[in-house]
Amino acid sequence: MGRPILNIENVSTSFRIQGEYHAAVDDVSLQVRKNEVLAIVGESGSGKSALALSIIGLHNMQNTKVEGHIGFQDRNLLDLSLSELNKIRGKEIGMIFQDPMTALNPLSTIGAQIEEPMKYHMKDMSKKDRKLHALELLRRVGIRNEERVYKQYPHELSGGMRQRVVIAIALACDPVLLIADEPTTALDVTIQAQIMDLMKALQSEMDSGIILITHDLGVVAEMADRVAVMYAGQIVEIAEVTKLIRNPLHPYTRSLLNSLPSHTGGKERLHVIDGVVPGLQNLDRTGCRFAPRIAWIPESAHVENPTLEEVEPNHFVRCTCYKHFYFPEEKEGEMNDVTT
Amino acid sequence: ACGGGDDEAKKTDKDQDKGKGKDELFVEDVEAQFPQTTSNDGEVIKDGELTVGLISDSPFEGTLNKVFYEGKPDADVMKWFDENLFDRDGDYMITNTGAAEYELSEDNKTITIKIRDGVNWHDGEPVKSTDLLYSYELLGHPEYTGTRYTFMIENVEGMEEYHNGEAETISGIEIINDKELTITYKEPAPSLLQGIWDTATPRHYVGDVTKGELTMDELVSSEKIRTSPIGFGPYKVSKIVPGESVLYDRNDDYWRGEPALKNVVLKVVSVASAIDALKRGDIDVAPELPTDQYERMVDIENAELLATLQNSYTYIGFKLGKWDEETKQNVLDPDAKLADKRVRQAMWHALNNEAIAQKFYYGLRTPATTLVIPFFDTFHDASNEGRSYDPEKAKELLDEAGYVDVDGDGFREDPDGNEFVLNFASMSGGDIAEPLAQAYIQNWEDVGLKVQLTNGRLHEFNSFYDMLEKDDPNIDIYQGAWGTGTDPDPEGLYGRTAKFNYTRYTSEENDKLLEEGNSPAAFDEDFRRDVYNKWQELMVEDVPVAPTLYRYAIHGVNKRVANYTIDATSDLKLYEVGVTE
Amino acid sequence: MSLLKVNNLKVHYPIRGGFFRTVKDHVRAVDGVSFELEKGETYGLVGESGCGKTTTGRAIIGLNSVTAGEIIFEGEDLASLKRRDRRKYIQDIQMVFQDPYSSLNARKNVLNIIAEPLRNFERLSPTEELLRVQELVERVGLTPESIYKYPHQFSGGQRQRIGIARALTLNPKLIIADEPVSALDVSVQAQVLNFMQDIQEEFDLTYLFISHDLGIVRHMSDRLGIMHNGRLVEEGTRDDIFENAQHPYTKRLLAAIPEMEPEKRMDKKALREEVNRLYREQHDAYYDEHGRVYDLQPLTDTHSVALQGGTNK
Amino acid sequence: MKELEQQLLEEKRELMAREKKNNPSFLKVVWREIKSDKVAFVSFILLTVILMTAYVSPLFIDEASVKRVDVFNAYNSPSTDNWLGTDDGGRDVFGQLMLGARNSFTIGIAVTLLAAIYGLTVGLIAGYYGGIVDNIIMRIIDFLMVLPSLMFIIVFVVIVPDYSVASFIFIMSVFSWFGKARLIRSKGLAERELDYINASKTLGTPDWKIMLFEMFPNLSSLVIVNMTLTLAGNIGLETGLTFLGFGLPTGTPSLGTLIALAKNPDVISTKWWVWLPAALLILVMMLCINYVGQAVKRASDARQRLA
Amino acid sequence: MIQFILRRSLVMIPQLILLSIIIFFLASAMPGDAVTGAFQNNPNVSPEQEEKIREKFGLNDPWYQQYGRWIGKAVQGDFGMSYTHKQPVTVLLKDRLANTLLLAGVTLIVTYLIAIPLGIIAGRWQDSWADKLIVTYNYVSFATPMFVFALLMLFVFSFQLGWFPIGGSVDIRAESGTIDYYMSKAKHLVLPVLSGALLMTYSTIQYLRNDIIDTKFKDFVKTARAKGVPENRVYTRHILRNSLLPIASFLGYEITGLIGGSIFIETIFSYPGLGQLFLNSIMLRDFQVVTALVMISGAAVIVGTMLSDIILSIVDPRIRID
Ligand SMILES: Nc1ncnc2c1ncn2[C@@H]1O[C@H](COP(=O)(O)OP(=O)(O)OP(=O)(O)O)[C@@H](O)[C@H]1O
Ligand SMILES: Nc1ncnc2c1ncn2[C@@H]1O[C@H](COP(=O)(O)OP(=O)(O)OP(=O)(O)O)[C@@H](O)[C@H]1O
Ligand SMILES: [Mg+2]
Ligand SMILES: [Mg+2]
Repeated sequence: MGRPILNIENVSTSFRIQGEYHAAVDDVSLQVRKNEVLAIVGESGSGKSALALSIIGLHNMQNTKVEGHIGFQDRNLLDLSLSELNKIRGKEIGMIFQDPMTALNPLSTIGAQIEEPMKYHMKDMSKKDRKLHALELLRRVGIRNEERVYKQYPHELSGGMRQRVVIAIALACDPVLLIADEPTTALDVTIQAQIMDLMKALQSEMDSGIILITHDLGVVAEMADRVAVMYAGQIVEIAEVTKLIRNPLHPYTRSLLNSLPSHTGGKERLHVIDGVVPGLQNLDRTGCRFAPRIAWIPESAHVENPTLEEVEPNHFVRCTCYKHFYFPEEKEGEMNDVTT
Repeated sequence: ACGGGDDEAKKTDKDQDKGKGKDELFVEDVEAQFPQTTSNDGEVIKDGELTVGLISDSPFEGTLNKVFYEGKPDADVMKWFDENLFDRDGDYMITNTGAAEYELSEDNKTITIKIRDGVNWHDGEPVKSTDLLYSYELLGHPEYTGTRYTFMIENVEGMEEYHNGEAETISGIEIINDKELTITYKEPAPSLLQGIWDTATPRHYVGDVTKGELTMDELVSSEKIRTSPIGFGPYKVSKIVPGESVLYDRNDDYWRGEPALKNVVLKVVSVASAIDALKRGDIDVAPELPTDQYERMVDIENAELLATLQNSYTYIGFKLGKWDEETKQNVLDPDAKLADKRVRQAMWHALNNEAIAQKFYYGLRTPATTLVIPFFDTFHDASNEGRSYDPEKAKELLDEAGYVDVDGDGFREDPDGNEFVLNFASMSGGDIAEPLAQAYIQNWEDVGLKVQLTNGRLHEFNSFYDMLEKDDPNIDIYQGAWGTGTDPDPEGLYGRTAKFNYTRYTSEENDKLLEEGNSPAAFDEDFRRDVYNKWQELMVEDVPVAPTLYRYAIHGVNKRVANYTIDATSDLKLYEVGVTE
Repeated sequence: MSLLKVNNLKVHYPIRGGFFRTVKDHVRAVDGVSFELEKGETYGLVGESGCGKTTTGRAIIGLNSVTAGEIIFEGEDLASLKRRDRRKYIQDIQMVFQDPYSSLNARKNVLNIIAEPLRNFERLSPTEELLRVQELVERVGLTPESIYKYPHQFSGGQRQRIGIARALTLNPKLIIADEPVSALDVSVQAQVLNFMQDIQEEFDLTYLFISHDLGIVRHMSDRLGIMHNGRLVEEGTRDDIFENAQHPYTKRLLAAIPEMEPEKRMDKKALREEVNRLYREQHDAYYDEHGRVYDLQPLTDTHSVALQGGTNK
Repeated sequence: MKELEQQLLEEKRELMAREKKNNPSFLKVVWREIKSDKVAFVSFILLTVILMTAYVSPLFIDEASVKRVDVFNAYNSPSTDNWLGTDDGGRDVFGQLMLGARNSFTIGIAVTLLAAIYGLTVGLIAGYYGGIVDNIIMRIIDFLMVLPSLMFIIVFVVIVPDYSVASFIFIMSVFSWFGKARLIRSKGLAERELDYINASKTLGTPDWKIMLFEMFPNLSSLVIVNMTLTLAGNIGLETGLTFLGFGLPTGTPSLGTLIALAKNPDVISTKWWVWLPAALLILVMMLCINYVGQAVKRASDARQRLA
Repeated sequence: MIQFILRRSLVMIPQLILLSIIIFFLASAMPGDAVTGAFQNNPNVSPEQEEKIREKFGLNDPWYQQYGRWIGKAVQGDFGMSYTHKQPVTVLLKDRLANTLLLAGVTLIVTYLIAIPLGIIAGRWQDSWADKLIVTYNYVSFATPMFVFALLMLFVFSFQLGWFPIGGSVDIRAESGTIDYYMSKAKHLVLPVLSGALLMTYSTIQYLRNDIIDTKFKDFVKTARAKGVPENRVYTRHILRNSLLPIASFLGYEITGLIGGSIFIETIFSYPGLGQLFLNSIMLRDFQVVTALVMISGAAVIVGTMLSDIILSIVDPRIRID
């Protein structure tokens, strides 16, 4: 594990809804190290994208407020002016968006879109060099007929190809940090596997850090070094991937893992997490935020102001309720007490 | 003026206090207040230039030939480069002072026309008798589709045969030599002296249709008529921007002498901008300024206003019968709603034309009295006062005729006690049209007659005449206007066989007077005047139509312009118009 | 006799082009697919995006017109029926749609949504209707008062259940479920899948379960068909496919399932590369010169694979 | 049974009421949106005031006397008798302004509504059926869009036998639905791909019912937005026609008639009271409708809402 | 491309034929004909002569017969004679068409020159004071009747200030072909063009603004920003090009507006063009001209939409025409 390249401290991101600000990311602290893939998992609406956009400063600032400290290369990204930020975006931090269908400008050629970040960040590059580099990038992301693709338009490519192009754009200037917001969700199983393999291969080539946002635990298991589980704007558990999958502690993490059909194989019943992720406006911001969805364990199991506690080296969990958690279909006595 | 009721009177009084300014504008006596000739008596400078406005909301069409043109704007363009062969006097009778002289035969059937020497087309060719003949040949040509194959043309001997393609030539026109010809008419008519066709067409220049050099269609659309026409008038066309402007050069070879100006520019100016263009000096002459903007004319400092009577009048017509297609005659319908002439008389008396002339037109229109308009100075009976505004008289007449209000709704019923509603058709167009129609309806309402607009709306020009022509049963009364031309003979509008006699009024007395008015005896002016006085009287008695307004045209002329006149009796000629600075 | 027998089904979409926009070619979305569904079983239809799964489902229920082939439902060939005559089968075949957001009319409340088929086929008094709907709503695990709520007030899983309730109103025999959970979060997926299994027994339903997620299909289906390019490449029981896949395409699909053991991820990657290599190498043995899949050849009673040697219709 | 029914119905009513509160109708949302936008709110109030005045004041205005021509009082400048002076026929401009605002607004609304009905019918059919039906309808609409509508309106105004406000409205509306139909059709085409339409089809709902009760409600906010925005345009519509001489039938006071008097330069320069108030009134009404329309538009799109 | 143009042109033919049939039918429904008006001012012509001319022009025949004759000639490029102008319609239209094309063309260009920058500013700085100002201008321009505005322009800039001529298309003294001539033409164009353009910006500004606001939040714009593209470039390279597409697709219908507007503008500025001609021809029932004009404007709209399709296909790689 390398040194931290991104240091997120107490970041909160709030959106203005009907005149009032509501935090979608609530006091999140994280570190991303060199050479590491940090996965952020969680259900839809848990604040993953909001966090990612806060890092790269892409929120519509008219109704968004980002507070806290995002340390990157000794600077707080939140203090930078737009033009300073623009020097970092695309060069030091690359971003991959979820939907490759909409992430590319329909009117520009693939080549032009890949070269664009070079134009602004590597000003001494000649036109020819840029093209060579773009072709090189296309090859690197596994596109074989790169000369042709270079001249093509996004609509002429399949989803998987486009996602490769999006990745190529993010890699254009060899970023130190790569943020991938659900890079495979919109893709087919086979394509997803290809993209996962591609990213893994790329990561071993580069020594950058990657933030991988996803809700698919399978992808996490295949890709991540460390995993942060987010629920309702907070990180509820964070650990190395093996540890997290082998020994998940937080009830939310365990429920997620348990509801995967591929996990169980047969036709038996799957675990169901009651209720839904609360919306920003009707989120109860006191106590354990997951408590309403595990109503069968006693109130007393939760602490009042749960914080992330390091229960094992490098394994952090929020709230103490995990000590009392058992699945309702299991009998109370059989609850697997991992902490002991 | 006086109001119909007490309310009205009060209102009027009040109004007069505050509306002083406007009342001062009112023109009491147009003739006295406005000259007909410019007053500038300075020395005309040599090689001056004059800009003339052509006040029109549409471009001129550019059919620059008297035989073929349709729109008045084209006539305004032609007048600077082409002339009629004859000059005319105050009664629009031909004289012998123009480019040609005439002599009438004993039986008044044949006229001998002799073109002066030295009258040359702009290309230097002399104007020949065959050029005049050519106009006749074109007018009567079977292929001719214009509107000038009039009674005066038809009346030429042999014209009908020629027109129907039965004869090669017009037997009634005889070329005596290059400069002289005679025209013989089927019937002698005094209208001849006003209505004779006397413009020539440069046969050598435009090409000869009768010899098959070109077809009629080719002739009409020829450049030689549209963009480079010639005439023998004081100025030559130098350049035309189609539809919008014309540049004329002096015609040094003009037969009357050297024209005063070096150039004349004529350009189309929209009605809305006319007054300002005159004020700004963009144009020196603005013929026919819009009278409804009189308020803005009075304070023009750099220009003088001239006024003259126009040869047209407006009237209210009463539908009295039908056109019989079989006999080609107008037939009275004894059951027509307005068959009782007392009702018609009453309706005329009810019209407050004085107020309308004053308030809508600032006195630039005057209440009409008879159907021979004062434009025809000699034949208009100035002593006949027509039927002036007199609502009391109108009510009396209606009572007398048995039209009284029996059911107390404020409107009169007919003698049988049935509801009496009249449908009034009026044309749209112009700002005033709508309030004017309303004003008339109210005038009639004031004497207890219920009148409503036909189909509840004003009618656009074509629809209006279409309905009139077809004797649409939805029209009982209508407001129309006639242009009289320069011939006082009203036969074409009020005769038994005149299709334009939209009221379909006929009477034997009328037939008799109209015939007499254009009989050989009428070559005697006194006789003719007498007949027309009687006819005017008859019309005031029978009231097939109630003439409403005579119109004045206002010309604005820059003060630097001299010798400009709109006076028909004046000796000043167009070529003398000049500028003094 | 099987409940549904699809026989050499073809659905082609025309491609227009040229001067007069005439039909130039066809997209062979479904190009000769045959399978049977026994009463009470769940048949999974798997394949990558665009392989024609949805089109097959839509053709069976009549949303797409059939180019050729037979759809024999309880002995009647639906494909040859006129639209009006199909109406009486509408009650027996119902569909659950992929996107729980767009499949419910946002302007209607749950009562009106669920009662829609009732109003089309049965004349019930408002009270009867209300009772029926309430019963159904309760059956799918929603509170009775939710019938006056609007779709946007429900979570994705709840909405999907409303969609299922609507499909159940007419007591259908066959339900075509087109990716019923792929738009849902993992946690919610489980809800719906469990529920679908529950009602299958209760209502004696037959499912045609369409999905591209092998994990889910494995969880749900008794038998599976793997589709590729509009045709079936392999068909068999769950074990046939998952334990003994034959066709390289099937193998590729299986290899794409993410590995849940982080330690084995490198092995998995290697396996994928291996499978891909195989797929490329064996391509000609399993696809004809036009890249078309061969006809299915039975391997065992339950297991068939598309192999060279079958007649290519 | 009876009791049960009674009970159920009662329950139903109660629940409905509760849910209604939780589910604000589109109108409520619009109102909220208007309230939260100052400009829109002021516009709304102003518009209400204008319309109230325009619709209520005719009850106090003697229409006949306003329409009565009084040649002696033509073009009086504003005074205590005639707040806004008189027009060419000596008629009170203020009275005409009020009657005119009412007429113009009524006509604008009627034209908008009629056009919306035609547009909706055609657009829904084309959008719902798609394919060949859509193709044919769109070819027809393409053709209709080629028609120079101003020219055609003029022709129709001339030939219609009994010209009245009703026929004016009809003629105008006949030429103003093409765009709407296209709009609805394109949204309809998108909508028809959505599964709730497919669901209805598989549930055996007849096509017309799907169009009317499924598709239409989902397009309604679009229609409402489009209508508010075109309403503004339609109010100004007759002005131009009146200028050309093809406006409303005689004796129907309208804002257009007053404004068209301005074609006389005399009126435009020295008699401002004849045309300017009407022009300003149209301007203000259109501005208000537009600002309110913007709020309506925002209300229809949750992403843009301010409130 | 060529195929596309050919196909669209072929489609145009039945459209134009249908259009002409409708015109003929409507013409027959209108009261009066060309002859009625012409003779109304001439009571000295016998009704027989009037009838004869009507006969000659075939005006008494049923409309479909008249149409048959007309279409027969029209396919040979002969659109008949204008009754009022006494010349072939084709000749008559030539001058006017050139004038109108100039006026309309320049107006369209100026409209875009005004509208596009304003639309961009309003969309980019949404809710700023500049945006509010532009939006207000937009509504005002939408609400202002064109003829009132044109008259006011004429009043202020011609009558009061005397900067521009009061009407016409060119000074008669300017020698055709000289610089003076073109200057004069330009000077005559200023007011009519501005009167039209300043009011016609409405839809362009409106659409551009809305589209920019929409596009601003699209994913590919986010991608561009994430690349570190400076804000100005994000607008010029990414947002604007996408937002101009709908504007291009409205080109055809913008032409309809121009044609309608020309009627007002040409009347007020005494500009001899087609708009005026149309109005007069309707009044005088000169249907040969009316038909030709409607066909021209129809064709203009069709060509306009075709043009916008071609532009779109060039700008937007997703659209292919063949
Ligand atoms: N621009 C915004 N304005 C208001 N609320 C927002 C905005 N963007 C996101 N939210 C809300 O913030 C919360 C977190 O959203 P976010 O997009 O970060 O979720 P996510 O974890 O990325 O979910 P998904 O898996 O669906 O992408 C959600 O409740 C969402 O509704
Ligand atoms: N209306 C249509 N017109 C033309 N082609 C179509 C149409 N609908 C579908 N297709 C094509 O038919 C093929 C099969 O589509 P289908 O939707 O059945 O695939 P699918 O397997 O359900 O994919 P997905 O998993 O993405 O839903 C695809 O190539 C698709 O592009
Ligand atoms: Mg997200
Ligand atoms: Mg599908």
